[in-house]
Amino acid sequence: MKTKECVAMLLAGGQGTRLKSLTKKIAKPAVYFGGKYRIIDFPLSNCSNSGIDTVGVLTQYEPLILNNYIGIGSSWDLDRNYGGVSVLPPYMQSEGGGWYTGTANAIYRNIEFLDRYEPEHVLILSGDHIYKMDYSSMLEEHIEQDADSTISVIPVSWDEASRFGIMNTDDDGRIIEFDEKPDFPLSNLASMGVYIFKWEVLKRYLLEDEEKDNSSHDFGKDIIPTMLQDGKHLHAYKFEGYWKDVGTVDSLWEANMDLLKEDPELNLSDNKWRIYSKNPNQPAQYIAPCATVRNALINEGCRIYGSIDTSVIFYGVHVEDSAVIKDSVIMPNVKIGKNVKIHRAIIAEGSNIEDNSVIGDPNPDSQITLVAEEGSVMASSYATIIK
Amino acid sequence: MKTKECVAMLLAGGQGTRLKSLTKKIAKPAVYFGGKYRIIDFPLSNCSNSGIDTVGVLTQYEPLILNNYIGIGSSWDLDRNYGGVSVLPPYMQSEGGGWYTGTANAIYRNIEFLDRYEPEHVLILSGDHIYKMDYSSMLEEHIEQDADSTISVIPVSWDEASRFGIMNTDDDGRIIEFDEKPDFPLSNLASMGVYIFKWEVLKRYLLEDEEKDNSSHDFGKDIIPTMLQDGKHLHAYKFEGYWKDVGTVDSLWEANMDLLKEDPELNLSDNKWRIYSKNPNQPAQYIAPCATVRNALINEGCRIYGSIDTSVIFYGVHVEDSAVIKDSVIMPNVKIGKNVKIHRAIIAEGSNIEDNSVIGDPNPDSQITLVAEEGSVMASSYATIIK
Amino acid sequence: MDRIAGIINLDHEQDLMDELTYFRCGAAVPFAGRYRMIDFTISNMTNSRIEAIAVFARRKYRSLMDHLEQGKAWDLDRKRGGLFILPPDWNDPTDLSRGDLQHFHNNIDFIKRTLADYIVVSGSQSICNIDYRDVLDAHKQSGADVTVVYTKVRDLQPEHNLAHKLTIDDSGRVAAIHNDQQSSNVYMDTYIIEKDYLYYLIEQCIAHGCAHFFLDGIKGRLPEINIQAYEYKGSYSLINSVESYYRNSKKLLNRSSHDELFKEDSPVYTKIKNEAPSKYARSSNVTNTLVANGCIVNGHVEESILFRGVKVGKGAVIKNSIIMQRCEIEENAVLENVILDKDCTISSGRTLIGAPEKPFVVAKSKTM
Amino acid sequence: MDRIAGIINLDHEQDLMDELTYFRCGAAVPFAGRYRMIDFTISNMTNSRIEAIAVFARRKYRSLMDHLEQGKAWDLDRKRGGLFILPPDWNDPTDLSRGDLQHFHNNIDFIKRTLADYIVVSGSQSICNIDYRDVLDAHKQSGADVTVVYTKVRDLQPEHNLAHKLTIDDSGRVAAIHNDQQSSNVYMDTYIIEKDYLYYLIEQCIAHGCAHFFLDGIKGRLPEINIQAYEYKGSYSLINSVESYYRNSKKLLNRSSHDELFKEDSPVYTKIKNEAPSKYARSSNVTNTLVANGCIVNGHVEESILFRGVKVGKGAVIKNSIIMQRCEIEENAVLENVILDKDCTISSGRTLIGAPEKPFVVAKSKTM
Repeated sequence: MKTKECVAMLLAGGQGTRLKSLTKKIAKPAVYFGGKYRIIDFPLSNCSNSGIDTVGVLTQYEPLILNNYIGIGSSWDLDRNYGGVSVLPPYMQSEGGGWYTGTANAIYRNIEFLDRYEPEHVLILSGDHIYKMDYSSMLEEHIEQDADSTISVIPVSWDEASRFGIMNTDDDGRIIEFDEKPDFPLSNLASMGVYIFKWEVLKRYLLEDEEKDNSSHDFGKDIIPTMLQDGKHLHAYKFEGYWKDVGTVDSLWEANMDLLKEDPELNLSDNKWRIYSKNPNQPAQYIAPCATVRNALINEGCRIYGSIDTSVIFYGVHVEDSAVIKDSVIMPNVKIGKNVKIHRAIIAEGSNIEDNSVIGDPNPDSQITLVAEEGSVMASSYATIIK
Repeated sequence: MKTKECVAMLLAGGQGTRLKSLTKKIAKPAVYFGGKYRIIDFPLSNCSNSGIDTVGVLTQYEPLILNNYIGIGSSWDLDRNYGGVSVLPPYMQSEGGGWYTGTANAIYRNIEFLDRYEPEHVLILSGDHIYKMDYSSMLEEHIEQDADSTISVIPVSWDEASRFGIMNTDDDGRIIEFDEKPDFPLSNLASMGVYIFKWEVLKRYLLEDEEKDNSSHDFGKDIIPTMLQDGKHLHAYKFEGYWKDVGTVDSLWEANMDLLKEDPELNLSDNKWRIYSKNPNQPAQYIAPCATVRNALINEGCRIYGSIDTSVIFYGVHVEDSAVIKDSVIMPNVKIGKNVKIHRAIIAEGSNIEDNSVIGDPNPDSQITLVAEEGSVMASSYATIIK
Repeated sequence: MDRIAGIINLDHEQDLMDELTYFRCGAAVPFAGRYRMIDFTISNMTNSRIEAIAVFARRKYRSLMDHLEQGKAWDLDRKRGGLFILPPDWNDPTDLSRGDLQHFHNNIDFIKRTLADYIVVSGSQSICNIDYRDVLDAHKQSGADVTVVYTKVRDLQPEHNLAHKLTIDDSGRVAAIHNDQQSSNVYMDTYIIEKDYLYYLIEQCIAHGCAHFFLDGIKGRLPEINIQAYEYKGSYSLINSVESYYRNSKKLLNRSSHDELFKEDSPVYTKIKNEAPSKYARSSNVTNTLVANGCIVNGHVEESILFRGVKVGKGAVIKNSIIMQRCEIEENAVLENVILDKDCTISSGRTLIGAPEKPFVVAKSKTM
Repeated sequence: MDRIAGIINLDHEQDLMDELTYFRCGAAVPFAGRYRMIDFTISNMTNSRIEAIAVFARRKYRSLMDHLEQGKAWDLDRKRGGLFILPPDWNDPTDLSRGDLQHFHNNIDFIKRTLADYIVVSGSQSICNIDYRDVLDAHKQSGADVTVVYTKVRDLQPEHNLAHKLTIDDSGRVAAIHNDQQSSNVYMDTYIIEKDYLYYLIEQCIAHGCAHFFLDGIKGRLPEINIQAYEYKGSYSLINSVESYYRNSKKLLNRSSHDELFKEDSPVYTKIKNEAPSKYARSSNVTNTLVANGCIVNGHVEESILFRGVKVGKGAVIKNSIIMQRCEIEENAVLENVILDKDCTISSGRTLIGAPEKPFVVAKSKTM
């Protein structure tokens, strides 16, 4: 068997409760984004484009859709004869078994999977962020620096810094200190939740951490601080580009709106760094004579008879005439009736919005309205009845 | 979305403790058989050959190898764009979650998966048996009889009947009574653990059964008896052909030896009913000038310098000169040193048998010796030290 | 359930679409924003549960092969059955067959080995959404030797002049196959036949030196054998010229024609591309248009079809046009009644205007 | 890491293997019990992390296409890169290229679009286990324009007469490329070249009306350009005739030759078949033989190679023979120094004996 230089482990178990009913039946990494994608398309496409062809996806919460969506990874060109994508749910062993208790525990429980490939390095990813990143140049820097761990960081604005895990580094990029959500940040370099470890080193720390009763078995809370304490060489890799945590309804909406800017920071049409996703096989979209479409992303299978302004429309959406959609995100296979008005809203997959409904608040300071599948409407006095 | 007439659910969660150390690190359905196969190749190939293209595989115990082995089912031609194979481990939901507690519970927990295909019938299979069976003719009879459930049965010898679940039927094949391991069997028709249900009916029984505190949530113990009590139409489908439970070391050995008979009941070379399996990609096997091979099944990648008699040799096995292997099963990638003598044994994958070792008992009444990977030798006074 | 296998016989389809078929056969011409012509026949077959399909290709099949690959898009990359593209590469010096009988003869193993009892043979020029299982039912019920598929065309167009027409008696039996330009019974170049009988007819044809299986082997036996006609009643387009291509493409802008062809329960499959959703800029103005993914539209588009990855600059105007994959229409260019093949670039400010009845066609990869 | 793309150029490989190449090109000839000749070059490429491979096929490529499919067996069914089988189907009336330059010219997109910086070009007749990354290292270190691969053959055989030989100066630079029958520096029909330089040479060759890229574009420039020689030192067989095929097949019965070709860390991949393990009956007697899966052996076999699915009846005797896929040797038949192509049946009691230096070859599907 051939060994792999670097194997990626993608933590995809999170429930994403702040995304409310969007994640009632699906894990957060399966949430839709950008007219066509699910969040997990980004880390998986990044792996594929970075030449990392062995990826373990650690699932736990409502994995059915994710399992089915990932398959053997052919959508991302990750259906390899050796390596490729493996979905790794928690499992039972002859000595028992149980759920993953933390991010580090999830990797600990899959040491056997990793050892099979004898990797030199392990790349830990989360399935929560929208970004395009070449992990291979991070790996190059990690190797060049001979770091025990390299953590990808991004400069955030100083007033936001206290919302993140902040890395204080010396001039060479060596991490001196790790501040989880500091009140008085000494740096504006936030951890992106992307780690590379020497596998040999990480394995030792995972085995030790597992023995500690008071550990929460988490990378940010336990593994990284312990390594820092032990004087291990932790290096900060500075990433530049678009990176967004889409953990809340508002930030998910914002990230979608970012795509509609004049020159969006996140380019989805770059042939050299394609974002792959599973293809729904729909005919070309149809813009009717009575439709008006301005500043929009629209996917195949849509039929637009109404008016779309500054919105992201997923596949298979039907918008009847005289409907007005503005500043909104319409997820797959939504039917929008005649004369419906939607402002500043996210409409979840498969919703059926009856004629004349009014949804959302046009006021630019208002919260984003979420309409989820089963008719629940949230956070908006403008919301109305949906069948 | 298209509906599926019949979806198969393959129960592959069992630990198979009676197979001892063979199943220490793998689930029973992943155990090797027949020089090339794993047990699960048989039900999966049967599905593929029967035109059933949607199969859920319910895993629980040590699923890593099974997961990896199944992939998306391309080995069995079950990598379909819609349907195909889905591996279904237990998972966490927003209301909690936990391990599958019984065979019926496992199906109950995947009602959502099944409902997605709106099947008319559900085929329940276990991953414990070696047999070739056309499920489509069973399905035809099930539909013809308009049965609520059809259970596949096989005639066993009367003196063995009390080891099985026995079906007592009327002349039309309608099941009157189900006796689990009866002391005084009234029939010799044993259940093969292959059921077809009308999905609508089964679903109702699963939902009801789940509410019962005293139920073990098992098909044989709970669902079938309750349906019988309720006067549902249960039909027995008589299967004729080779069928073997390989739940113990002895029966696994026997089933392998069955393949070496003059006209084996189980024909592995039938082009019309291929048994598919994942291919290990090894060069042609080499029989050296000093080798003698008689009455053997040998797979690719083997190098035989010694003597093989009445044995089944998996891929990648090296047998050095003057070694003698008789009445044995040698699993993949085993290295057998010079002058080794092996009789009536199963040697587990990857074992390394040192020169001059003597393993097993040639006495035809002796128990079968199992040599498992980590050097443990069982049930034989003839066993010797293995590295 | 009876099994059916499929043969898509491109052998005598002429490549009459001018610039569009200079480098590719008609079956590989892009259609309806994201498909190729052949996708429709293949999808009809797979939707009818046909799991083994042979494509008899003669010329210019390279882009066809690139497009079809192993048939993955149609779930046809199978161990048993699947999609077989069969270009001519025969090296049997004793082979006496001629015309499309060369294909039938040299690929006889496909027919011999299939587990199917019936074979549907079709071309690629009839764009429709048909369930061949219905044809089989009719075929079995009538006890015909061969059942041919036709449709009634009310409004005959020039393209139908090239099609065969059928005269059908009251019992549904075909009395004559001809080219009567007044007849509205258009034969759709599709028939179903029992496998063993097909095999027998092929042998007969070769023994008699025939060169056209349908004309010699089936039409030629009209008095002796029972040929039944099956009427297909759905959406139908026959595409064998630039004019018919253009007119039938634009027909899809009519919503009901479109929906008759693209049905949710019998979808049309095609090769997967990874294009982002299409982007409509603030300055765009798009009406009555089919748009595939990956387009970036800044200009004005009406009554047109944009294939994948088309870029339309600011101030550009596109009317009544078909713009294929990855074309770039720069700022202020004007296109009317134009078909641009793949990868064309129209420089800013250029104007191209064709006639509504005869569009202006630009061959692929041209910069103008 | 530098990326390499691969071209397997079959354009001027002659099909000199008599009955074995009547219906297939040399690259598609079965070899070593379960492979085809081309498997070795493709596997060498994928083991060297080459992820984009073009096959320039000219004739009799049908069974090659059936065998390679989309390259799944080599993990080459990829969205980016992958395996491209490129038979001639060119329809550009302005095309002036000739010979194998037709292939280079008409497939120039493969070279243009690949992300690789270097291209390895190889034929299919050199059976070896080579890591092209080592060749690249040498190429970069020497700063050569082209690095050609050769091997030293101690025991020259007739097949080497057809190969080019190299005269190499002390610095490793190629001083001459010739056909000197005494020279033991056998050129392995393999070279590595920078992509941009390859592109430049192709353009030059076409501009000058050349018809053979290696002879005209590389050998013809010998004085001007820096051609370095890389010596490959592993197992090597050149197969371009029945005699060399037979001798080199039998060489694999020598264990060390076999192990030099089949290495655990650089395995040879081939299309997957689903055959049961081979069955040796009580009556069988097999020695010094390579056996693929799916065989059922009841008779005597020595110093032979049995491909997949061969059946050997009771009392049959097979010596020094190569029996290809699915042949049936009935009871008491005797074969010595014979090559049977696929699907042959030897009736019971028949005897076929060839000469050790010239085996008796039976074309495929024959019953004798």
